[in-house]
Amino acid sequence: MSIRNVIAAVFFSIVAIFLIFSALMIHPFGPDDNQEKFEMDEYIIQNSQEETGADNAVTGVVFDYRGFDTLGEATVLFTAVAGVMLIFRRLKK
Amino acid sequence: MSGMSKIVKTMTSVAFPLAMIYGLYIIAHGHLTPGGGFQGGAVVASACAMILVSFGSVWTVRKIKEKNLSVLESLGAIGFIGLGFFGLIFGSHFFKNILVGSKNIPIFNEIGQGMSNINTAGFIPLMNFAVGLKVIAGLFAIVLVMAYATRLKEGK
Amino acid sequence: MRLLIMKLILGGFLMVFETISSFLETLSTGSGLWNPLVWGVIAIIAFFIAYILRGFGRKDFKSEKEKAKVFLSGNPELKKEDMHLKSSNVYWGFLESLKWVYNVLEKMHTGNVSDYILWFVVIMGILFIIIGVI
Amino acid sequence: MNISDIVFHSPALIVAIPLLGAFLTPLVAKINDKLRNIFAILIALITSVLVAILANDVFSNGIRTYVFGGGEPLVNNSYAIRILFEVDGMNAFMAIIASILTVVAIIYSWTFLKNHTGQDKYYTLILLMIAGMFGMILTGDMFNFFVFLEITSIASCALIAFYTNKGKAIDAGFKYIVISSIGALFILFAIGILYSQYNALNMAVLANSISFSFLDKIALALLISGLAMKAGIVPMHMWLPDAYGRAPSSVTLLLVGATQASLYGIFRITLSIFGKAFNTTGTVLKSATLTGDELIMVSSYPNVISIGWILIILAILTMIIGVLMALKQSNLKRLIAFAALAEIGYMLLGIGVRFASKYSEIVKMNNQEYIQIGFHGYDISALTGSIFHIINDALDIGLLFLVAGAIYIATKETSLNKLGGLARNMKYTTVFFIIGLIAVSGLPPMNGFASKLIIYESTFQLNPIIGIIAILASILLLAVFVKVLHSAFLGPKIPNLKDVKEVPKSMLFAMGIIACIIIIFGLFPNIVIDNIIQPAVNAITNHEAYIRGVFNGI
Amino acid sequence: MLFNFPYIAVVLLILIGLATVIYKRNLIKIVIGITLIESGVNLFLITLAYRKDSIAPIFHGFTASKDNVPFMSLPVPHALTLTSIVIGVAVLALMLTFIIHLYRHYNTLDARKIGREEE
Repeated sequence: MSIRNVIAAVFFSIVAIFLIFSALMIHPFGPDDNQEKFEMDEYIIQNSQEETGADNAVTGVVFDYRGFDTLGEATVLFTAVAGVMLIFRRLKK
Repeated sequence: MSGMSKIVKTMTSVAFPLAMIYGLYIIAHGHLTPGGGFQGGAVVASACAMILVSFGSVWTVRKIKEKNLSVLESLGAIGFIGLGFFGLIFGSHFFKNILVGSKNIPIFNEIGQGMSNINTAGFIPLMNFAVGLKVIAGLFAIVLVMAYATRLKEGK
Repeated sequence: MRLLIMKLILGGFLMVFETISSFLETLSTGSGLWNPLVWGVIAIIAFFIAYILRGFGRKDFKSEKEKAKVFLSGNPELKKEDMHLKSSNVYWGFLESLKWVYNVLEKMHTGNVSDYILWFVVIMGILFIIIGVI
Repeated sequence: MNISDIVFHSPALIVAIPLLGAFLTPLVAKINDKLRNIFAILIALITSVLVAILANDVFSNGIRTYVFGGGEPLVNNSYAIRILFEVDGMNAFMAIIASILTVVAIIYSWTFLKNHTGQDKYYTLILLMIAGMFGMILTGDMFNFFVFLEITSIASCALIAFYTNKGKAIDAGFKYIVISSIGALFILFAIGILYSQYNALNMAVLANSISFSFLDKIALALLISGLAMKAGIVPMHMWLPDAYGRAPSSVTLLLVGATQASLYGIFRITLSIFGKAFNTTGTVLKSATLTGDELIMVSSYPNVISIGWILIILAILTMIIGVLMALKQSNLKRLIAFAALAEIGYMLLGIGVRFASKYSEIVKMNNQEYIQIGFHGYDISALTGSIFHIINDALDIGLLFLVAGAIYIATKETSLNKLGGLARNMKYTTVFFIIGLIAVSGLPPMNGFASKLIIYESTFQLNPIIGIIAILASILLLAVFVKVLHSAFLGPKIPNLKDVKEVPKSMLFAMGIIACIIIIFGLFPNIVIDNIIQPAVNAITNHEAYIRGVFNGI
Repeated sequence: MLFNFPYIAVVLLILIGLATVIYKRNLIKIVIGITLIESGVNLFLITLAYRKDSIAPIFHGFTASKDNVPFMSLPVPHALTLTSIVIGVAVLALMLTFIIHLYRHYNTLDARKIGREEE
């Protein structure tokens, strides 16, 4: 049991206590709509079929409302492929 | 790694088209059913990975180079961002879904009536195809490069 | 009458001072000001003065004489390549006197990913206490 | 497509054009290598021109928002369903820094990476990293910020390990990806907490509806710690010397920009999203019957002064440890990396002084007790110095890293013990290094002095000891680089470095750009502060304006 | 209070991953810890989407008017989870690539023995 593990245990327990408290403070799992107000998601559920024409509201969000996030996501995959190919490249010409 | 036994290869070659068709179905119906470009692309890429495992990385690399895969992937990405620029040039904003509701373009323009047609939702099926192409090429390129780099050399 | 003259002189001084200060107000830092151009002018003047003082030196100084030779307390003079001071020997005394600090720092920098994440957890806990409780 | 359309679309194009260039690079590289390099430089120049247009418009006309997918920014003027880019003075200022670093890095890497393989992927990743930096800087959406943070970190960790034949480079890349992914995951956890409370992801909407519950404070702590680790603040700095020291110099130049984008995240989150607590001033009636808003304003704010002091302590640790470690190094790029760490401390010191200078006292006006919340006079000057030092640090440290790369190209040596007498063969490089030395150690008349002077004075007014420590760290920085100047450039010629050539023209050109900007900033700091820094300070300290940029009629 | 057990599961996943990263020296185990943290965060996001007795946010056929829209769970957290899953895949691929190269260079996966050589 070195000094490092003692410090790790102390601060890890502090972080654990705070995170569990915060988990207990989030609104209860599965709230009714009279309990919590979800304006943004309600708007999307109401209007996504008319505005995007997609029956799948998640696809409507992914490709229309938050399409730029999807572009970034595709870019992340592209970046990972380029990085893997850069690292596994041949060093001789 | 020079491939597995003949039984495995035969079963792979039987199961590969089914997995491929399933993934393409998920990509094509991304805006109607659960799924989309990423999920279907992952299915097809796992089918390609099955080919890779059973036939061996050396054989697969001889069949298809990873350079071509990266070109394919960049084509998919260009298609995806190109649709965004399409919305910027012909529409008003970047990523504007200008095909929805515009009756003058024959395909991909109806709203969701007619009980969930394949050609609804404007840009979304096209974006699904682009992303699907990109994910297939990207994931298969990653798996292929890793497998080829960690292959067992002769004499080891 | 004399008072009026004094007022005029004072006002003139104030005007001159205000114009100078308004020119100097290049970068006002809340409690002071800084003008690089004025600084440059002063630096050039200082160099010029140093050059003039250099002119007062003795003209009849011959550097070939014995007193211009290097004297290393009788030892022979080193070659030029050997006289270059290696970088790890610069500030040797400073590093030697602060050895205890550097031992702590070297102990801190274990090139180990887990320790990096441990420091992150430590800071996160401290910030939880500072922000969440206090 | 006339100029007004370009100005209107520029926030999207600044991110989209480097992405398009990155996607096109594998196809262009199939044709010709020289064409590929020209293509990358062209993309960087177009992006910089767009940044200049956007910055000019923002500095003159105020906040500009761009909605991806069209439509109004907000639905029913209460919630945002689409991704917004909201560009105010601070965003434009950071974008200017990023564009300068971009152009210089790509011009520099033309001959820096000659006869290396894998240059196609290198240029692709450089363009992706640039796009990620611009996205982090310009975005107005929390989740979008996270996505671009991940793009930047993945691209940069792949580029850090460019020299794959060296084991330590791979090790540095692995450490960087572990650090950045864990930091980004905790940032995403905080974003989820905020979403669970307010059902919003837009920064301005969050800033409008933030209510400082316990969960908000937890989210604030998570965001600050994650971004501080990405920004390399002591004691979470240990990835930084590895990453900066092992990467190619052109990549290190962009890593400085990525680090400062994370630092910008700290600025934006504390001063804009949680801005109600961090820069609200005013007087509140102190009585038992407080309305809800005033009650929040008085009672449930996080303790800004203690946060400011913890930031000040971290900044002092950063400065001192960075300088002391830099004094010991014998590897040139590691030494400059620790010096960059010390420079980061100065920026953090400014914002910490601003937080710590907040006070709340009880005043009696016409026989009623009021609680007065305000800042002491020197907070704005501290923030000005801190924000001015961001661009100065980017330029100075960038120039020094480019000089280190030039030395490596000329001599294939990284250890200072094997160097010496380079000034006889590499005259221009020596001149650039001396300019960088004067600038980074805060000597007049270069730009480092102007910003450090403001930081010294504001810090001295808060607490004289902190100001003295800052000045001492700056003096030690001068000692560090004088050591480098002595052991690398001065002295007699080393026998095995007899036939060292000056580096090629393009690298000298890239270094010359930064040197000219440093001298101009040093000679005319007032013009820079009045035209670039002051709008950024006014934008970052005014969270109501940031909210009003999206909401109309509030 | 009792209905918060999914969030407690999320926090426990994150803490287990963090403990794995802190206390383990094997690079593969560090990567496993990072993926555990990531699974916890994804579970958190997808937990936020659920509302009591709500269906998946997919329309079966066309809904003529806004009043007969079924009671659906929130679509935005689904989208965020999808994005974060793909990002996690990319990060994982890159980390495994680094580990393969490190094992080639040093013939070990112990974090204490990697990158210690003098150049």
